[in-house]
Amino acid sequence: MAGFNKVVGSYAEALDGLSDNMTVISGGFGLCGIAEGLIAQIQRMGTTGLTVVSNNCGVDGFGLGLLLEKKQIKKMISSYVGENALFEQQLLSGELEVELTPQGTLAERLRAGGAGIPAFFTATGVGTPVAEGKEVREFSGRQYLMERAITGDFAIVKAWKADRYGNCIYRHTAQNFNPMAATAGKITVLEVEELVEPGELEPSSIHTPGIYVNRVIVGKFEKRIERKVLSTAKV
Amino acid sequence: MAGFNKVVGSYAEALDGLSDNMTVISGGFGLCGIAEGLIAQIQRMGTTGLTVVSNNCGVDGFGLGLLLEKKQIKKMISSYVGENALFEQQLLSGELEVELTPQGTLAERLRAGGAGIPAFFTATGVGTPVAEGKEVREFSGRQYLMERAITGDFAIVKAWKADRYGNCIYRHTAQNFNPMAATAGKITVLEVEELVEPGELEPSSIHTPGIYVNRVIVGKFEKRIERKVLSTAKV
Amino acid sequence: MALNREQIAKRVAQEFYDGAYINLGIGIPTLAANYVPKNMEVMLQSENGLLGMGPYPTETQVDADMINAGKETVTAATGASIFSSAESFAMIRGGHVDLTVLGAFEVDIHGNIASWMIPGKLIKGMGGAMDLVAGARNIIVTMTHADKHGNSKLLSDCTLPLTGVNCINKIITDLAVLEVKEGAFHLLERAPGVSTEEIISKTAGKLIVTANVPEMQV
Amino acid sequence: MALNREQIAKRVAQEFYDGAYINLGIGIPTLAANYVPKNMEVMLQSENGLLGMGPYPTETQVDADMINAGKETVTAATGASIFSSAESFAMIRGGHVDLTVLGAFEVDIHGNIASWMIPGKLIKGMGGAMDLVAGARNIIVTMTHADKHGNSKLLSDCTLPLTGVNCINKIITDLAVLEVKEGAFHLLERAPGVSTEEIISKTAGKLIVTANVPEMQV
Repeated sequence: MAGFNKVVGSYAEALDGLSDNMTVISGGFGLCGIAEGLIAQIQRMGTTGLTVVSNNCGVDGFGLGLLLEKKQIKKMISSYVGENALFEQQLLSGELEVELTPQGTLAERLRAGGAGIPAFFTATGVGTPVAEGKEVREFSGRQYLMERAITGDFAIVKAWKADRYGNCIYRHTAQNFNPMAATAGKITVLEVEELVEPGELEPSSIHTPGIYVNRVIVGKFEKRIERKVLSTAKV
Repeated sequence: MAGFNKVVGSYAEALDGLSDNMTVISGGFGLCGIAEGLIAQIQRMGTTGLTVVSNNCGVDGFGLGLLLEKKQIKKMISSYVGENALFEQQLLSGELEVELTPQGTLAERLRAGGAGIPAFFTATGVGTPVAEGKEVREFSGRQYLMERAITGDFAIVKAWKADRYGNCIYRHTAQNFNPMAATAGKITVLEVEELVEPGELEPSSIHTPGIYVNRVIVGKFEKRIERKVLSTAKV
Repeated sequence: MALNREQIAKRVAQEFYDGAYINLGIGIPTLAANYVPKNMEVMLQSENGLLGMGPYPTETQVDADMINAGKETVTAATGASIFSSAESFAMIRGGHVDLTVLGAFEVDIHGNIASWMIPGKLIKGMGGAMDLVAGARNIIVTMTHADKHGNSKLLSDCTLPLTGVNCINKIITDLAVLEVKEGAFHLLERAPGVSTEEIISKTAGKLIVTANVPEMQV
Repeated sequence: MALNREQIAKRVAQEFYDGAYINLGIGIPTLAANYVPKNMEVMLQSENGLLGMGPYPTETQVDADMINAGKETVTAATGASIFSSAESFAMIRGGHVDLTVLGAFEVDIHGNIASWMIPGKLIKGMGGAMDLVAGARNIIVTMTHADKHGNSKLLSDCTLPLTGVNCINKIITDLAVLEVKEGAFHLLERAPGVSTEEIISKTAGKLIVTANVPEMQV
């Protein structure tokens, strides 16, 4: 009955098979809902030439910024990368390539990747630099771009609670890109706050069914806050 | 503060504006998770020439079968219509038109309709009668069909619990097509078992956010079972 | 002798493996769920939105809101998840289901399958079959080797409208287990007591037979 | 006199209506949330996956897992729902958000908007702005009428790379409220004490001015 016990005991096991020049999809929005321990493990492994698909690229010294420090990232596919001085530096020096994708298009490209849809049409980006090189097509009198699906060799996903089947739920807005990332990795690794017994999660409330998940590791999270704003700061 | 109180007091109000030749999207799989009272109201209204988008067309005398009885349906867009003698009769006599769509393609066409995606590609149906008249296109060496989104003038959706904002959850496998139907109707009407106070539903467990919902009515449900099979029937 | 339904189902279950996500079609495929070997855990996907289908319910467990893709009352196993039809077919289309077993009218040497429509008869619809054959990683067809008139259902080219093209990997019939590859059926096993000659005579499409074809263990 | 930030935000809030689902960009648009009229209920959508954004948290309410699209800590209002980024943009792209208010570098008479990229400066990315302008039913831009050098930001044709084409309906600046239609800006209101002449002089694109343009009520 070991087939569905996806829990691994070490970060090394969790990312076993990750090698240079692979594509890694990372859940998270800014520093919210990121697989902190898995990112740190990639840094320890020193894997280079990575294409990283993530809405953002962390900040200097935290999150995916850690991988920039060691120049492990060759290319980022993101919607917003403005929080990181090291990013800017590597981009300007030509060490780093970036493919900017509108946030909703990025989310949908990942969903499509997981759902076996190779391409779809969206009005987002028509008439903008994002449209360059893409097929434009009219439906019902409006123009749309054809956008392609994204899949990755690995997906690193941060969840709140998971069972050994890999069924999981996300906490509050730490959900963000994680459910799509989970579906789009050839190997999907879940780093979770808490492991629960099968049956504890209500079947209809599970965000990501275990079928998408290959490995589960219980992590420890710092959960750094990017912009702490209090109700007293503004009326 | 009336803007978000979507609860209506009568079925007449719930379907106000529905008229002949409109397109109605219905949630449900077989007789499971169907908006029984809203279907009955359409029968009472006698609206004709309807295009109905639903995975199935009910059974004789129940569910969408009620609308067949009064010859209110001009066209069905479905994946499986084999449970209904009246359906067969009207189809053979030419009174009823049917567009058969693979089940997964139907679900995705509705999701696309709600999500502002006019068309997408899928491998489902390549080389089959479903491909007739559709664009075939190769991505990474495999052929795919281009399928178009579906939207409707009305969507009739069956939920378990909802609040006055229209936030709702579905019960067990009565979820099925309901979440996609809810997103794809110009006017989406929710028929629910139970109205709860805002805040009672856990925000991260809500299946359909209220933004998709225009009207909510509390219904009474017979919940007829199509095939009751017991554990004692087979080992 | 030709296998009966239970024996075919038993042979189908031998294709299961620990940790597999499996979608079983109506009929013999569903029956195979009864023969999952002990000490093996598989998870059954039902395309109406249930991953982790359990046994049929007892009278007190019956719930109109808990059905399978065959519209039969079912239960959810421990560790089940329940979701929308769009999510269910995202799973299927995206290649996340390890194995699909389904019935067919005809299969041919190109791996094509016809299973949903007989011209002249009423068209009931394809349901989820086209999505399943287009999406699952591994697809097994189970059916009788010949129809009731003795006509082979393993053809050079399907004659009925197709459900999917170039998608069937393996066929388990009442007479044999066959692999489909490189434009031919390859005989892997024969039913106990069934001769290679009988299988050859009942297979219309090109059939590759090596010496000493083993008998199925059922 | 030209409006200050708070006054612009107040004028923006006059576009809100009871029962509206609204996405507010960073800066002045977000500030407008403070001026929702009493007896009116609106629901704020934050594109990272929150519908029903509440006020900023108190020190004890702060939660790293509860942020808005500006990555600021927030709370969830009663009746909120939380979902994935794909669901959030399905909502936006599908036209379910009633109103989007966002800032811009330039807007032109064709309703085009440039708001994300200044060539020669570092490109930070468009985030969700392109999806928002392509998807929302009604889009209002709020910005200063001219840049700090006095150059008009309301042009015949945007000079910067675009965020979206033919999508802006209304512009609320520190000097005026304008509608964009039929290839021109139409002056609807002017800031208290600001002359029509000043607005004309600071609007580079074609501007239609009717007699007796009313003053804003802020």
